[in-house]
Amino acid sequence: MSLTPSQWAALLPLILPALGACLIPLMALDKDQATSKWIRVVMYGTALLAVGASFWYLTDLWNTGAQPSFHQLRMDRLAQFTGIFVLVAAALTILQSWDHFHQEGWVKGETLSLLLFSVTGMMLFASTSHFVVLFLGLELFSIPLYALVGTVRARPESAEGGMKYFLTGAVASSCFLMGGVLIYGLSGTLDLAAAALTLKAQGLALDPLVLAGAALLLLGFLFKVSAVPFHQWTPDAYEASPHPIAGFMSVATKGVAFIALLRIFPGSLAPLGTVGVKMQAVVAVLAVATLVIGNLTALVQTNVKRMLAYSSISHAGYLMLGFVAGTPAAYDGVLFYLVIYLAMNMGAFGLLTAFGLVGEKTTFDDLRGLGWKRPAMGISAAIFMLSLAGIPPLGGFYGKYMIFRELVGTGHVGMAILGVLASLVSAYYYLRFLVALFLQAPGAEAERLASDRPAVHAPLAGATVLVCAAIVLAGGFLQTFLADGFARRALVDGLGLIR
Amino acid sequence: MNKYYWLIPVLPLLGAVFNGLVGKRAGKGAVTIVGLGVVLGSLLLAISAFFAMKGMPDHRLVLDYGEWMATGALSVPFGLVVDPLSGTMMLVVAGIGFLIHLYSVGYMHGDEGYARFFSYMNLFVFFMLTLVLGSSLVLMFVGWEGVGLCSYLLIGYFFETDFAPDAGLKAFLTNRLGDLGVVIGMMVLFAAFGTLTVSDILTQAGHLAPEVGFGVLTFATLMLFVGATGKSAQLPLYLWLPDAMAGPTPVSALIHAATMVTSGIYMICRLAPVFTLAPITMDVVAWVGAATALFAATIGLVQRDIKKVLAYSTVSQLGYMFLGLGASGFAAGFFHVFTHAWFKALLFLGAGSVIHAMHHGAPSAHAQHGQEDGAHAPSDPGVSPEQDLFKMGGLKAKMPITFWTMLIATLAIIGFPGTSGFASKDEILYLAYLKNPALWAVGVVTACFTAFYMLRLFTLAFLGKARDPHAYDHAHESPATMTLPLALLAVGTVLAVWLGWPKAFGGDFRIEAWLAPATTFGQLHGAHGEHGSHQLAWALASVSTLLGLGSAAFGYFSYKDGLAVSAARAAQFPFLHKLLLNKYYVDEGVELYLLRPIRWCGNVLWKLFDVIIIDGVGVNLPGALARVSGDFTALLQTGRVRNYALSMALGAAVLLYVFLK
Amino acid sequence: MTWLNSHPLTFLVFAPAILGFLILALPHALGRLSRMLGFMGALAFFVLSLAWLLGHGGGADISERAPWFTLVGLPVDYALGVDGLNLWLVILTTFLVPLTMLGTWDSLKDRIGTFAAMFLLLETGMLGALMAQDLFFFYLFWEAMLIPMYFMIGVWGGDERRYAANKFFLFTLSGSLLWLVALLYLANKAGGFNPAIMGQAASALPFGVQCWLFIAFAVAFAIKVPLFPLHTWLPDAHVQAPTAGSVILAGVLLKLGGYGFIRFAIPMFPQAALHYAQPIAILSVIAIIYGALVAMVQRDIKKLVAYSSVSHMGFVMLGLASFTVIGTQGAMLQMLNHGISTGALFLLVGMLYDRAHTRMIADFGGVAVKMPVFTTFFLIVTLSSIGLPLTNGFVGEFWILNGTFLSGFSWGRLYASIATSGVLLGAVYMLWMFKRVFWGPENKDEDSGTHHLHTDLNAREIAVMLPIVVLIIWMGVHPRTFVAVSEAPVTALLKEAKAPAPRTFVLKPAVHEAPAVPAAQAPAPREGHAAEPAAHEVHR
Amino acid sequence: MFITFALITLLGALGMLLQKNVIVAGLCMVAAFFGVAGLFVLLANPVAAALQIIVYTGAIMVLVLFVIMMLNSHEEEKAQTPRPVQRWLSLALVAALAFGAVKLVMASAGLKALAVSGAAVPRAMTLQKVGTTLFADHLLGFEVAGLLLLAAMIGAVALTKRDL
Amino acid sequence: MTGMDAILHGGLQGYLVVALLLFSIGLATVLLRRTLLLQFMGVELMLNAANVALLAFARFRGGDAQAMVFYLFIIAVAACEAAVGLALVIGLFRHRDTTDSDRAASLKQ
Repeated sequence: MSLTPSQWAALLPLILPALGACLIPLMALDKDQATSKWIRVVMYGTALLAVGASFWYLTDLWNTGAQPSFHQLRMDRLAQFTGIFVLVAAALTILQSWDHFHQEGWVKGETLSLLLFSVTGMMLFASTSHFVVLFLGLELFSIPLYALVGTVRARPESAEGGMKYFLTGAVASSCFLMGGVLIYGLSGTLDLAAAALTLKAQGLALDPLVLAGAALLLLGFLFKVSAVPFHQWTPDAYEASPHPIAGFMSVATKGVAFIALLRIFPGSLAPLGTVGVKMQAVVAVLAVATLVIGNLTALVQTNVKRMLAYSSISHAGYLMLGFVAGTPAAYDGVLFYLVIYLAMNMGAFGLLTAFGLVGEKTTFDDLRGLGWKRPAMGISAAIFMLSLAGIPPLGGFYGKYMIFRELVGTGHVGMAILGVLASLVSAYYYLRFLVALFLQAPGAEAERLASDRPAVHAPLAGATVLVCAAIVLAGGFLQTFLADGFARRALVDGLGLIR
Repeated sequence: MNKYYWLIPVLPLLGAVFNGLVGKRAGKGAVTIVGLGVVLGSLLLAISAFFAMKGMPDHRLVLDYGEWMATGALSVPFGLVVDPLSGTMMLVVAGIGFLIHLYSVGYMHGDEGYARFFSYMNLFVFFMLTLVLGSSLVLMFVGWEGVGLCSYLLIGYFFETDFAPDAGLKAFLTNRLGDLGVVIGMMVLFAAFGTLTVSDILTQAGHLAPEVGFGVLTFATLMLFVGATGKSAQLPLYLWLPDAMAGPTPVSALIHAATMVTSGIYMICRLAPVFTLAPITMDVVAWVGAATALFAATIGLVQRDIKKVLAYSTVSQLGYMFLGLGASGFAAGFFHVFTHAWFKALLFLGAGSVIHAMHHGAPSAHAQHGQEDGAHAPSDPGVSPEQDLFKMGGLKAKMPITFWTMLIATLAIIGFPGTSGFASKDEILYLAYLKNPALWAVGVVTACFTAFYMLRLFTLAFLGKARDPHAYDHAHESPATMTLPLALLAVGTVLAVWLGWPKAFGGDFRIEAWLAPATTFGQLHGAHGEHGSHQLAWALASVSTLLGLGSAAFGYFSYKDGLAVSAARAAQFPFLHKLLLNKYYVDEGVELYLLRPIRWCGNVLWKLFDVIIIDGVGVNLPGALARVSGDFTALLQTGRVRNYALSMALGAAVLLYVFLK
Repeated sequence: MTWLNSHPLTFLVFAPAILGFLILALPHALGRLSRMLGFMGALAFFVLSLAWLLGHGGGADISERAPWFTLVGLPVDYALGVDGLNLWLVILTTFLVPLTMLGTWDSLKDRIGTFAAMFLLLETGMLGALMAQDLFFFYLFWEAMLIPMYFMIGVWGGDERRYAANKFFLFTLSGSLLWLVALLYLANKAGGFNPAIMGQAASALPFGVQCWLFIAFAVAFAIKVPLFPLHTWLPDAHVQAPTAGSVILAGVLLKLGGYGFIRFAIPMFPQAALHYAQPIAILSVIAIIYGALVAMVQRDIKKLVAYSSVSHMGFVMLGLASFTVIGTQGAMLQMLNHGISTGALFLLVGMLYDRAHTRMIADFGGVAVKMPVFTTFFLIVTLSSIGLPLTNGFVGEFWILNGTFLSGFSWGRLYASIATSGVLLGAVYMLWMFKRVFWGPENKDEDSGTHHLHTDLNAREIAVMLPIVVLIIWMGVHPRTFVAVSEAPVTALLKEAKAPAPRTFVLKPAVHEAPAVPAAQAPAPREGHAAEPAAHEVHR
Repeated sequence: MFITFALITLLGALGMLLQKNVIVAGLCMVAAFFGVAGLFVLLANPVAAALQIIVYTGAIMVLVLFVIMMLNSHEEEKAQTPRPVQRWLSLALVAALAFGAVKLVMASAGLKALAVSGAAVPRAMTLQKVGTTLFADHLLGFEVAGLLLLAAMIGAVALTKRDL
Repeated sequence: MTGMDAILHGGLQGYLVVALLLFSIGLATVLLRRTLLLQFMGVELMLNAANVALLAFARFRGGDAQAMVFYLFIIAVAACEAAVGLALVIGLFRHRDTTDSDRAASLKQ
């Protein structure tokens, strides 16, 4: 069978990481991979190469403006955006995991392979409106993540976290599947965009089964973005997983799910007008719950990873507010926010690796005084935390600004006020991070332990942190480029959403 | 010459700056030269300005030096005005000021803070001259507050003691309380006249009808009078003045007797046409003055501290002046200011000379005044030994110059016929009688008390025999720098009468005509003194003088043989004696019923309102609530995956409900 | 050079930050060099600001405006400007930064380089906020300022620094976040962040909406001022902050609140501002008296000064609420005064603390014996703080009180009279503290603060205080230097806002022999008469 | 016939839900899967029925039962604490869901129309048709499914490999 | 056929009811049982319910082969889930010696 160049073009960005994912386990067959450095170098090199090649190819596509497709896969601008987004996250994760697994004292090639599978699945998930592919993509990125979360064999919590993630995830994807099936049943097609048109043509837009189907679909997305009340796996899974993986999950899963939600609900299902309205209503309610519960619970965490998990929940709330506003500009804001969020969260999790925190030693107390020992990391941490809190002139502020602006513009002033109050609360726990880093001296016990341990050596993680900090800063000063040149074009060319 | 007149106030300022900045390093000689020199220069310039003013057709010399604070409709220039009123006052300030500076050279010679002292004194002269010469109320207020500041600094001059800082603080704050009145008064006047320049206000005031009832001007003038009560130590703001005696004696003479404390009277004279428009205020002024005069005089009857006696006497005499003003006798009131300046300064300097003499043993003035808090006085802890009248006696022999000058001053203050004190006091009493005989009666009683306590003071200090032989043995006449001013002041006391011998006794009371351009500002309000007759004046004067002399005699005989007679009398009226001795317990009352509640209030506001209500309920409570609710929401995260699934199922139910609704 | 000639403001705003980042990049070991670099830089910025802003005729408007970016349909301008309203505040800022650096040269032992860097970053924030002529731009700086200040308090502060820093940060943030919502709302209506356009858009809104928007603006600014009852972050922040932080906090940051009112809140919502003038005035009067009463009972000198700030800034707000030229000009001047005087007080307290390691009033007594020069400076600054005539404090307070008394509002006279008591209370707490600390017998206690005082001010500290003293006198003797430029904009602004005309008293001329009606109660004719209906209109 | 298979399916499922013994519950599950296979036959889809039995019953359920045996967890462990809220809330929710489901089905007009129109065109699913569709239209899905299986395999290996 | 008839006599509605009930039972298993393996089977049941619905729709759509292909993929997904899920259960059992999900609750709050 032969493929046309255009089809190759659509497939290649997925094939490259998939190929890497297939190759790496072969290298991992060697038993001594933990000790022989060159194997590790080759494995990580392969993974980076796969990611890098895909990234390079996607940017090339982006620059040429081509939007090829292969069967149900549509490698349009939005998909390219997603691909770039995910690949950057993956590259950062790979770099961080080199150091992290070294600190933890074990290396498994399989983790890289699973990561790449997941990357492939994510790109697929956000690049189609066909339900079959959508579902397969969802599973292709979820199943490796279940395994990744549970992969830290040394820690009892790891398998527990993986199990929780798996079970809730499986329930959610079953619901998602049921929803898709219902819509298929009434429309007769598995392509959601076509289904919406058919249903509208047949006057079935308000059929209860269709609405139920849409609701179940939405549930699938909301689970992945960890919106309340589908959020409870998040802190457990993050705490259980290795730091880079937690970062990757927090960023990529959420980002991809939001983009897919964008593609499906305001995109494909747009002809079913009611569905969109109801989606906004539900999302509005749940966004409130998400903001409140996410922020309040984050307030009382002592473990940094759990704090970051709840913070990621609350950020899902802000992003959902973009959907509540539901204007093209708001979606633009969502995409922009995601870009910054990628940098902020990958950076924040990368910090844990860069500071050499391993295992369960990820409480605020373990961070004390580290900001002064590692000034570059400290400054980056300040950038991330303040940006997460939405303090100008950092990137995080602009994301919130765009979303809140649309929210206010569409008359949701109350929601906007809630949103800003939520960021006020969030500022407290983000500051706590900085308090620990800069304003508190390490305890005597910690000092003693630190002197026993070898010095932390995490150059790659440190580098990723700096890159992330640079992106966050760039988000604050090149906001137009990111929002208009990147996010907006993805929306315009990919979804045709902006006029 | 005109273009140098700005130096009249500024020269002392320069002196103050010099003495303050480099005085200590420059040495005492330089300080003395500069400190005295600037005041002398100022005095000479003032004399020149005075005659320049006399040469002007309307007796007004207006000097303008540009805008100070102007914005919007408000414009306050740096302007000086020399007219008969300010000119006279200027001369008094510069003249007596110079004498007292001269006196201080001797008095303060041993003090470490010599330069600092002269710096403050120069600064005081600067501010006092600004007060006197300022063309607008605001500039007057500059001096007004500035002399308060200097008073504060000089009272607290012996800052390393316990008592002096307290007294300084009390003086400043009481003055500030009065100053609030001035500020409010100025605001009202500005709102009423649209200007704060005195001449403009007076011009406008000339076209107005007197207020019947309580009007704007009544309010404004009352507020200004509040300021005057503060500065001139009238009821109820007199409290600071007796305490102010904690400062060095020259300070008491210059600031707390001759000049600063009379600025309240000066201000009312300045604004006489406005005050005249407010009859209610005039009544208040008169009655407050009378009450103060009597009240302070009663306290003066029993004090042991020589300076305290003089302080209460000052308060009392200031009351007289206000009584005169209230009776529309602006010229009379001001004349008393003038005469009082001479004889009270003289009394204080004489007292200072006595104290100087009584002091023994300690070589430096520093240590000498360190004892002024009276910690060592065995018989009365409130009075330091060298100021204790009960320990003096018989000093006549030891210090003749002081004795004689003091005698002149005492005669003047008790209103011995023919003295300047008699002239000014009689005029006031006469006008008071015309206003209301009751006021006259109060004045006469006060005069009797005055005569009594002055003779008591004089007798105890100079006559009889020494009650503290040790101190007596060491007593000596003061140096020439101190006695010379005494002599000059005595001359002034005697000659002052020339300016205002009452018409009833064949004089011309020329000061009235002399001041008329300033006090009436060309209008004809308040042309008093024509209602009565010379017979009435004679009768009144005879009564008061006879009573006064009788009291004086009573005072002399009571104390000429020591303390026994008075002690017996005190035992006869223990309650009254104690009440007077403790100054009617006013200080204690203020502390108990005013200051403590305010501090309590501050504490309550702070601890209850700030810390508990705003910070606790308003700020920390939401934070705590957020944390508590965070603890609660964290409980939802049970760790059991079934619960997670349940919450998802609930979410699903919500989703389905909303979609299917 | 050509770039500099056309972009002086850009340079002034961002050069400190660039220098700050450079210093931040220097190794830790070069702390002393960093500090010197920071100081020299700040000094240079001060000189440049003087040269550029006062250079050509003193107070001609300078501005830079260019479209910056457009996000979600709202254009944001890169707009910096210096005009009569902010000229002197800008110079105050550039002046205080090097001065404070010099004044606290040795107070900190740790991480001095980083501190200098934070200081410079803060300077950028402050200058940017002062100069920004676009509300979005303003907001950016407004918030960005928090960050360096947070670290200054949190890292170099006292024992409770973490609480204080967090409180400062969150308190301020809470107001500005709500303000952001209002800002966005209005920007949506106006289609941009240009204050003029936003003002126009606001005037088209229903009055109720205008009021809400004004409240949002006012609360954000009032927290910064801080206006009672939003002031409680201030004492904590001041007490815990290092000296330099306190100086800048009092000297500049608080000013931004008042400046925000006069630059944005009042011109943009004149009707609402007039409507809420009375509540603001009430709070101001309460702040004046309350701050003073609470200051009176403080045991910590720094806390006392902090509460005195509340009281002094109450005067500023009262002047603004009076809606008269005199009052507003007084407020403008009082902001500068407060910056100088209270900044100086904090510097002095810092100098004392550096020597004695305590700030408790009770630990002192008789300091004047040990440190006469210091005492002199402290006294002068104290006198300025209590508003003695011929010092700066008097002019500002006098104008504010007069302006309020003259105010076209019916409450003006009463509030002005009540507020006058603040002048007394100010003297009470300051001089009482002065007496207890500096006067009286020397405190001989081994543990006392006085016992630890060994040296008087050195040349560096005197060099810091001298310019302050000169300014105190200069501002008191020739205030026109500092407020002449703002007179025209303030007058125009009040005219634009349709402020009620001043209420004056009318006196009975002598020719009319009618029974006198107390003029205080008589309806005021002249301009005052026209003002009455206007006031009613506002109070509908 | 439909009722029979439907009942087998549902009762089997219910049995799994209610049975204390885990192995018995697993066997109930097998019964339910058989019932589903029967339903598939009724739906004229023998291919699916066969796959259902081969893959689900033959592979997945055997795997599950194998794991049950391996982990020796025949009986459900005793609950540490009773969780009435969880239990009753779940029951209520599930009951509401089931009830709602029936109502939903009854209420759906589209479904009714489809039932009518669809009954008219009975057509068996043939393997050929499936194959054609699979490789013509769903080539992408096919590839992805392959990747997915590989990923799951690697994941399972990563999770259970002993020496790490 | 209308209403209950359709459900009882093998109409489309009947299949859907069975599917949805199966789905509910599956969910109930996850919610009510504590044994991880049973919960896992509940998930499988939910997937199966979707299968039933899918193929029922396919039948009434005239034997839509698309659905059949999808069914194949779902089975594959189910198999994958089984592999990873069971591996996780085994991994958990190794550490905790339990398959009770309530006892594996050390990550919380």
